[in-house]
Amino acid sequence: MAHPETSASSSAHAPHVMPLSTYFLVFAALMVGTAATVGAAYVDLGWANNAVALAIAIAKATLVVLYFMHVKENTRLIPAVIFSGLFMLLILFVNLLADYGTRGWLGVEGR
Amino acid sequence: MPNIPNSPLFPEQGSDIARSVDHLMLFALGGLVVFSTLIAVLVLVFMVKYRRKHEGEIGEDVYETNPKSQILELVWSVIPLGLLLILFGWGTKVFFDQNRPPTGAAQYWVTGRQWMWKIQHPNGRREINELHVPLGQAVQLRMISEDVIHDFFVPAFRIHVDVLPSRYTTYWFKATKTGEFHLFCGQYCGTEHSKMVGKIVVMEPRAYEAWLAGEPAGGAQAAAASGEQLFVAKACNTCHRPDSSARAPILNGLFGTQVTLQDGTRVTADENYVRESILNPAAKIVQGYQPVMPTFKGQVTEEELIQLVNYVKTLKAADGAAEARK
Amino acid sequence: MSSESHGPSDLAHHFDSYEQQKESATLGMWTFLVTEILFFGGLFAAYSLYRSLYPEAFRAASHSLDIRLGAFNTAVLIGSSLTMALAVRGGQTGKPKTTFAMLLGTLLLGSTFLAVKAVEYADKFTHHHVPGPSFHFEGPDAPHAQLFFSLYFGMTGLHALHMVIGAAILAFMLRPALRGAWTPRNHNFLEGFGLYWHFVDLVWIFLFPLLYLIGRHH
Amino acid sequence: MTSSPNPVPAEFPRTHYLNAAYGLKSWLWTRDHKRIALLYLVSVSVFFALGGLMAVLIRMELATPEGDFFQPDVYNRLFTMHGVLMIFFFLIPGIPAVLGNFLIPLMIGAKDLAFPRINLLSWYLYTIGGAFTLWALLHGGVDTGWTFYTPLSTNYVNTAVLTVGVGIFIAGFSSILTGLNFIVTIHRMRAPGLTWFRLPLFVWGHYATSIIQILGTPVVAIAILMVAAERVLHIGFFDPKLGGDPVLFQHLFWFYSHPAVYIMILPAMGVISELVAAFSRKPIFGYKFVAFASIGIAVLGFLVWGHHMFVAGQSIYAGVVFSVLSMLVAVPSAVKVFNWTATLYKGSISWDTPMLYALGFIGLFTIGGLTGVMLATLGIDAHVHDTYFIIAHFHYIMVGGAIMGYLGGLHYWWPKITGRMYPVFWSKLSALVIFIGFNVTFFPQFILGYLGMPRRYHSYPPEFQVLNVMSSAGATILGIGYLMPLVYFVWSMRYGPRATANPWGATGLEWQTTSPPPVENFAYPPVVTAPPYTYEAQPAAGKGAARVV
Repeated sequence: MAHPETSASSSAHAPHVMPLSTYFLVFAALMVGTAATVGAAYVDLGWANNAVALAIAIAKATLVVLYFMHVKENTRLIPAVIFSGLFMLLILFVNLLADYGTRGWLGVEGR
Repeated sequence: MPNIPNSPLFPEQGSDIARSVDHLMLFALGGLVVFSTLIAVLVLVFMVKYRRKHEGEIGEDVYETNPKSQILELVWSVIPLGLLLILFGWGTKVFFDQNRPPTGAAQYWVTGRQWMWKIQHPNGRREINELHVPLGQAVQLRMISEDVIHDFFVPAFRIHVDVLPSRYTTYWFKATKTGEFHLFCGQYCGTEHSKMVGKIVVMEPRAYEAWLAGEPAGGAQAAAASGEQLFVAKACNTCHRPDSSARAPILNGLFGTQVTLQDGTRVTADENYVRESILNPAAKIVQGYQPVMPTFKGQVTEEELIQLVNYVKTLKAADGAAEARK
Repeated sequence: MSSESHGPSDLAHHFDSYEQQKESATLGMWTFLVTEILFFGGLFAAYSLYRSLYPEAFRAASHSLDIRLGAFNTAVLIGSSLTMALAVRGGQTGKPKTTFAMLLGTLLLGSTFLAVKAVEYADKFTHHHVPGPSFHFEGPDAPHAQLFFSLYFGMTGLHALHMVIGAAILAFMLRPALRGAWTPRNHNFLEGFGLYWHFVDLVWIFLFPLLYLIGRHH
Repeated sequence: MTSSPNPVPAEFPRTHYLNAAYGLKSWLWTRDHKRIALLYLVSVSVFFALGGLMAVLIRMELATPEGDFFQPDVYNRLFTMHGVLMIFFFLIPGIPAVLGNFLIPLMIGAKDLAFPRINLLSWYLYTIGGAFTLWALLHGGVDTGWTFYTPLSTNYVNTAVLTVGVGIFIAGFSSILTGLNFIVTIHRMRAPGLTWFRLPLFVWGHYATSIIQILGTPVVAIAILMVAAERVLHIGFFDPKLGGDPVLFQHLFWFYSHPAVYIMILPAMGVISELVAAFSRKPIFGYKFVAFASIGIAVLGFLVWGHHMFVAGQSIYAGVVFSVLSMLVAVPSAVKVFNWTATLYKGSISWDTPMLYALGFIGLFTIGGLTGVMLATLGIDAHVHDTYFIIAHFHYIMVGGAIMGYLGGLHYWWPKITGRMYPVFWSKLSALVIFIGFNVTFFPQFILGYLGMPRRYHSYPPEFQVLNVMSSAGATILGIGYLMPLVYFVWSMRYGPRATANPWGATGLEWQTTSPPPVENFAYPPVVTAPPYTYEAQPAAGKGAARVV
């Protein structure tokens, strides 16, 4: 009820439909991404191998989220929800590695 | 600052650290008393003074009418924050003192298991659930658990350190008072957790020497000497030889140096490194060597590991050749 | 009390409009998916930690996985995401037959994925790569390779469990799909399930490089 | 504060949600959030009683230094089950699932939560999870401590770890679904005109709580699954013998279990904000500060878990980081206490029972919070970690804070929930007895802890006995205090005098409908035109001063 319901409701009943071509383009891009990530794994990029793999995965995920999952057409609240989840995940990772990554920094053996 | 002798609110102070923890605690306690009294007095005064006089009465919204309200809120956010940061800084300083052992501390070893403490002195003498130490000598305990997580806790020294089954952790203190002090297991470890207790006996240095000397003959074999026998018994010496034909890294003079690993990272060869390299040789492969060493996991006890680590510590680069020919 | 004026029973009594009902469903589903992110997140955190501690063991263990099966499964799952998206589109545009066909396609692709996964698991059992007393690994750092396989089974197992649940729900959706249960006005369930299925796909998009593609150039 | 055509409600409605339908089925299959709240009320009370009984047995054992009353393994099961039942089955669902469930739709002018069936499902999940735990209890219980630290829980005990783990896992999903329902409801179901800054602080508190439930609970769920896999299938994650690190479990566990403390206290803070405003008849001092403090606590609460691990082998550096972050989370809590106190200034304060509970909360929470600051201080925590000091601290927060808030809220909304009043004298006496009993029980434990008495000890050195006897005596008083509301609440359901729609003269949409409310909550959809806690002066006579148009 947070939204004025009467005037907008008639148009809201017919959802916006993405053209079929969008879906097939996204699918093609995802397949290319898969091929690219396999290919990149066989090239020695040093430390960048991980970064490239992760970057491709994030790009693929973004496509799925925006188009297949219709976030592009949702209210801005949905991205906020997603980012709050990812933010907490980041906190989990960063604070966890803040422990293991800093062992021995302050001169106490093993800690 | 004064000692707090025989106060019913504070445990005995067995070390200088204990005194500094008590001072920190008194500071925090002062803050607690001031703030909680302030709140309690204000609440009680308002309760009485603004007690409802008649049914239709309502309160006065002072927040909206008074432009200073928000400044007031900022004040009571910022002042506590300042005090908290002081407490944080002081507490961190004390924590460093609690955990960073001074150089030259005597090295003791502690093995925890359900539900007892096994302790080994620098000269190899062993005790169970008791630790005798000399007064005024900095003592460093290197601790490992054979099963679950335990915790070494001596209230008189005001510090806990968990005893892990996966790596050595350290505990240090310098006793400033003779007598007997409680030793507790501070981390719940199973059925007889509350029986995993013992005592720290702080003695005059001369009494400690006498106590060390007064033990049954043959019992005291320095950990390093036992480690040397074990080193041969486990056939470590067939590969870890101090000559250039060795298939394994030369251990002489290794301890305390920086080791370069296969992937180029460098680690310090400390007690945890040596222990891990015996249990999981392949976890950290030294550059230029193949991962051919078998694991000794399950084949050596934690106490034997302590002996081996102690032996490796004694291997000096200079007399390495002599050691190997034995 | 606008519900009475709308008449049809697919607007729940406590909502005022279809829009409100749809937005609630979407927000609810996304909130649920955020909990799923954190649910998998615990395993991802353990994975990152152990991989950073034991990179060599993880690389050796990863090499024992079949990259072709992994890549094939990735393609299959992306394909099923496409059919799922088209099924939802069928609901949006009021084409029950499209929805039915696409849901069936999603179910078949999902089952293919699970079948391939079963082959891979069986292979792990025959090679004693399943963590436990009978674990055996011909590599330099077997204990930490075992940790990799713990995480491999934990992560892909949890993912497969989500697939199995999804496939079961899909099977129950086929009949209503044909009946035209989902209309342009209210296809919230179909849309919500689609979000779930895409999420499962997303997890795999990350699992594939993390588990199969470690240091393949060596 | 509503300008809708809602008439001033009839004093005593003839039909309402309680008598709209009869029979067991009308309760067990209900989708009405109010009835589900009552289902929760009954079930959490059962677990509270069980957990309380265990507390009494624990205090009985600790009255003497020797372990003479129970065998150690029985004692260990007692404190473990006390923790599990109280935390996962009473404190975490307590205020949100009972009061939140009942009140959030009423407070925002909705007919129900966004997902009524999921709401019912969440009660069933809770009940199934509870059944698992009780089943485990009957089959010997579990003795790992509620923290389930590995490798003790995976390799070294042979009690019902798995059954209890499954119970907690299922109850966790109940908690997630409740949080999800609240978030969607608060976003999507608010009455026209009810903007975010017109929401009661109770709703803000529950919104913040829901964020934690959504984002934290799944991590502990996966950690429990990993423990189960390690215990049953020997798939190593944490066991050092299998290459793992037991400290990782502690990280994953506390990532949820520290914020879980805020799941318990934030709703209580919301209740206190309502009580302080209602019984001072004025707006909360600095409404926005208090609202944002709730969100601030929820977010900062995720950044501080490592303060449970200062001595656990965590890096010293990480300890420093977690310590300073823990200091920061104290600020919004302090802001709330100061703002409640400032609200009393120039209020029109009545000494009704709920207000007495609220004042008890403020006092006990202040002490609990300030001792929490001591525990966040590295140098002090290294000494009092895992001693009775921490036991005393978190009981001041959870019992002195969360349960005082829960009981205060129950006393405040009881007339709305049941349509009946309770005896004034006995209820005020109960508030007093609980306050005294609580302090006698737990204050000595601060001293015990600083003296070095470790927690989870079945027997202890004799010099600690005096303080332990004091604590056990206090527990008796506290137990009597908790029995009193149980008796008079049950009595009032049948014999209590009828309550009017708005017995306290408070604002808030929930007071604008009948007591008890009708099934669909309001006769007409309300429209909100003013901020919360807008009191207007009225001539001396009359029931209350809330503006009811």
